[in-house]
Amino acid sequence: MKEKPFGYRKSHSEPGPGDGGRTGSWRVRRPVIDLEKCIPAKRNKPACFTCWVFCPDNVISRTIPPVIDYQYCKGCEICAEECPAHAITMVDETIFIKE
Amino acid sequence: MASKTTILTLPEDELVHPGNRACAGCGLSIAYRIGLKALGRDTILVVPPSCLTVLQGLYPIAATQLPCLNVTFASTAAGATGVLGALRALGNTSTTVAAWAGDGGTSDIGIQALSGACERGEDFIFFCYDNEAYMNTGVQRSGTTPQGAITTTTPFSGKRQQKKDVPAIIAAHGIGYVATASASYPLDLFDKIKKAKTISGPRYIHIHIPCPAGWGFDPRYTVKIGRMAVESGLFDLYEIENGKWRLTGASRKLIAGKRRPVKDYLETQSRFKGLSEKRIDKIQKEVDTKWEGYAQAMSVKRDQDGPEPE
Amino acid sequence: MHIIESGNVAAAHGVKLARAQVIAAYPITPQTPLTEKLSEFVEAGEMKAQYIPVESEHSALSVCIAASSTGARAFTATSANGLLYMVEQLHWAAGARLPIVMCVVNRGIGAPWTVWNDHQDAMSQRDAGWIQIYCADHQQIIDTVIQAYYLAETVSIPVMVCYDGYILSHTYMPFELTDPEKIDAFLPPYKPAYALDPAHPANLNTVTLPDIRPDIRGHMAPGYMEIRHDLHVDLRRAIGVTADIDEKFSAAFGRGGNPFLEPYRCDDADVIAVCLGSLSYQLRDVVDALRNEGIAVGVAGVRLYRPFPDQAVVDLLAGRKAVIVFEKALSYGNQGALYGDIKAALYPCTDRPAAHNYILGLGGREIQTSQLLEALRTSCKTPDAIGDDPVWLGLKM
Amino acid sequence: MNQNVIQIRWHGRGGQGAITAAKIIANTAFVSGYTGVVMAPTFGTERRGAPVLTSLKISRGKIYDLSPITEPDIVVVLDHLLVEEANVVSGLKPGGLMIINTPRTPADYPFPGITVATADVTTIAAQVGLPPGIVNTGIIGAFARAAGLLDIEDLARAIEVEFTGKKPKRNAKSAKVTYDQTIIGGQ
Repeated sequence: MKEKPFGYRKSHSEPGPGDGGRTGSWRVRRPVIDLEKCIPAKRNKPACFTCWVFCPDNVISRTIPPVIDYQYCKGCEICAEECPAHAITMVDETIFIKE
Repeated sequence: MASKTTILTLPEDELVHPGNRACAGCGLSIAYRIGLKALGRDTILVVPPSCLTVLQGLYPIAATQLPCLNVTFASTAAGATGVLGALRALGNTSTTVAAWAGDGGTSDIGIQALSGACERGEDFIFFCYDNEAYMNTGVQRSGTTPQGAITTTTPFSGKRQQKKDVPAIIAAHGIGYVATASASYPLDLFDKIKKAKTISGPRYIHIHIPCPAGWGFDPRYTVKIGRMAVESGLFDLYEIENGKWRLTGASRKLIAGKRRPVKDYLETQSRFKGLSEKRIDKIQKEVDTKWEGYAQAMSVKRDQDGPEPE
Repeated sequence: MHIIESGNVAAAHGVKLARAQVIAAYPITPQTPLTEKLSEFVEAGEMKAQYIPVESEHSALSVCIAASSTGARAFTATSANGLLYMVEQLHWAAGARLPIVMCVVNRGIGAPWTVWNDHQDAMSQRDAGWIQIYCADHQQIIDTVIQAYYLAETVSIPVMVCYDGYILSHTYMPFELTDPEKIDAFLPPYKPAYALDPAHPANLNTVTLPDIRPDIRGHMAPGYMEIRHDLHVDLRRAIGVTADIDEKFSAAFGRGGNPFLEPYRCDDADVIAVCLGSLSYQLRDVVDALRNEGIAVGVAGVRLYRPFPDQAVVDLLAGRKAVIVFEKALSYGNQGALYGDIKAALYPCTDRPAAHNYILGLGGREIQTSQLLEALRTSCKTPDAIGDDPVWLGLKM
Repeated sequence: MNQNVIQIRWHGRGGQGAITAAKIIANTAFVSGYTGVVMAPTFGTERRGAPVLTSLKISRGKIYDLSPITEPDIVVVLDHLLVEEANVVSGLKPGGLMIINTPRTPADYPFPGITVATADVTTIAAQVGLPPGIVNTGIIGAFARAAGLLDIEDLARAIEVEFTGKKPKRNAKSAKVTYDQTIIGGQ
């Protein structure tokens, strides 16, 4: 067998999502955006995006309307708390179990 | 100063991957995500053990899209020095070198290396993310734990000593830029980092980081509580540029405006539940005295310089 | 060209010839003249390197670790308590597989304070995962520093070049200063497999789990234990690499030829004295004197101590009547570490020699040649009466 | 132990330049065919004015024993006050040589079985225009004359090289004049 190069295996990590797994499963309640109230959605132009700025986990897109990545959203609720239009409500995950 | 960044001008490029191991509602995650946007992709990070080590991921997956050297607890600033030394030796003068340490890693075990690097004038940005205790190891008191805070090593009546003033210690090295910031004011943080990037030599940015698990509050209030720390005048946003100190942003507005009672802030967190009314009064008085000093300094300055543009 | 200079200056010339790019050091006696000389080379423009006057030894090695991780050839030097202050970083540098070279100017460890020579400092770090090479004179110091970079960068393991404080570090002796062009032809530039690079981001030395785990492409990545196993396997393989590099060096410069143990009058010896560092040269005079008395004795200085060249030890020592191990360090509460290593290497041999251990020269206690003569003569004449407990040589009260 | 090694012990004071003198002799010895040269200053801290030792061993072959000199063949004393202060005669081999910077003569140093050579290096150095107290170059002249191992012209040239920028000519002259004025006593 050919010998391996010296030190070819080191603890060098490569960037990628989901090191902590699908962290969406940590959630108890799910943030749901009411597009009637959401400022960029309502105005149909770039505005507000407070939820995007404050999301610790980078799971809300800066799009119109903003989209939440439920695969990774941990359900911290900061977006709901900070939304100036009160457009985000937290909905019990049990409701979505069937999905 | 360059025009202020708004949410709409904040870069969209995300350098932190979702699905990392940070707690839900982590204040560090907000500051880190915004911080990396400001630093940009031509950056090498140096990180000692802390919650950030966990956030950045376990081998072989990294949550951060920047090259990062994990180093031992006491060696952060020396690690940044070594990266810089090598970059200079290899002819690279453009890459930003940023160290990002916790409060223990900065104010306690890391301060010797940091002081040495500041004295030598190393060309890096050192971030201290201050969540006011050793959170990663389970909330033990650190040099920057504020007085009265219950931690697992100040379990009953809270820390007796005051919070170590690390930015003042670093500023005493006479470096070009020292600033404080808060996870709750991401645009202010972003602009300070941008400014720091235009300056050479050691730059130090101390970021106040609310921690739901360590401080005892619901994760949804992370941003609110960080804001209250500023609005009550407990944690102040300022920068010291070439020795000139000035309050910035929300803290600057407090000179003319009204500060929230510290009690509002302290009551939101279970770590302060051991505080008697008397101790809260004492803390309030200390904050009042500090701000009287600020007001005096500002009025003297105004007399000398005329009003400063906001 | 020969020059007469101190051992520290010989080391500094080695570092200069090896074209180290980042140097970080903190002053400690008796290492200081080495780093002073390097700072002089750098400031005078004779050496193109970054000299970083750090605030502690811990930071000195931290700087080297980071510089090496960023792709630069790094150097530091220390002694005694300075080395111990680095201990965390020593293990880190080995685990991170960084080809740093460090001179350890051997000195006793406090308490009580001593600034004089023994080997307790480096010996206490024999399990850190570094390669350790000991030198017996100035020529070996300068030549070893240069070869150490070749070795370190070939096997991705840091190398300690150890030499006796004061006895070598501050003593002036002639040594050959090889032309830089010839060294450049011998030692290729440092080209790491990976260096920190924004264009190719990687996160180095993150928390690594007890178990193996898939990477982002779904391929299994090693756990902590595999990575550490590699370090051990590569250290064992480094024995062969050390010999290869010595052969290349000998061919190019005509010096070397004994990369593991340096024997003197051992061919027909019944008894062989073994030790580390310059003491082996002092023992040559003792061996000559005993040979004149008709005693068949030789001496071998151990050059490569970690990884331990056990096959070379067996080849040299098995079948002799006795091996006498002189040590300037010990594993307190047990015996000399080198003594234990040699006995362990010889254990499988049916014709293993009797063994005897002398502890001497701690904290710079003068080692008189007459003392060595007497001790070695006694051990040669009555090898069977030799006990296993270390005998302290030169205790005065 | 090795009979072919000439062992020279230097007694001076911290700051007096005994190490430099020994170094010049070491270099000259090496180029004169002594391939074994070992020069070891006192191990430890050296404070200005305090008595210090330097060992110099020279040999036609490689020197393996780096231990301090206990039985010198030659003792060189840069300050005559050290003769009593530092027990300079300690271990000096029978028939050995002691070279002293002193205004006195060998007869004043009646060490049994020892050849004593003297030179008033301090005065000579002042006469050739060196600042007060520079005796380490002059003593080299006394060494050359008394020991007879090395050529004074080679040593003078080595002094000029070592003292480049620091009165090289006068230092070399100090050695040469001292060479001429050294008095060698009987045993």
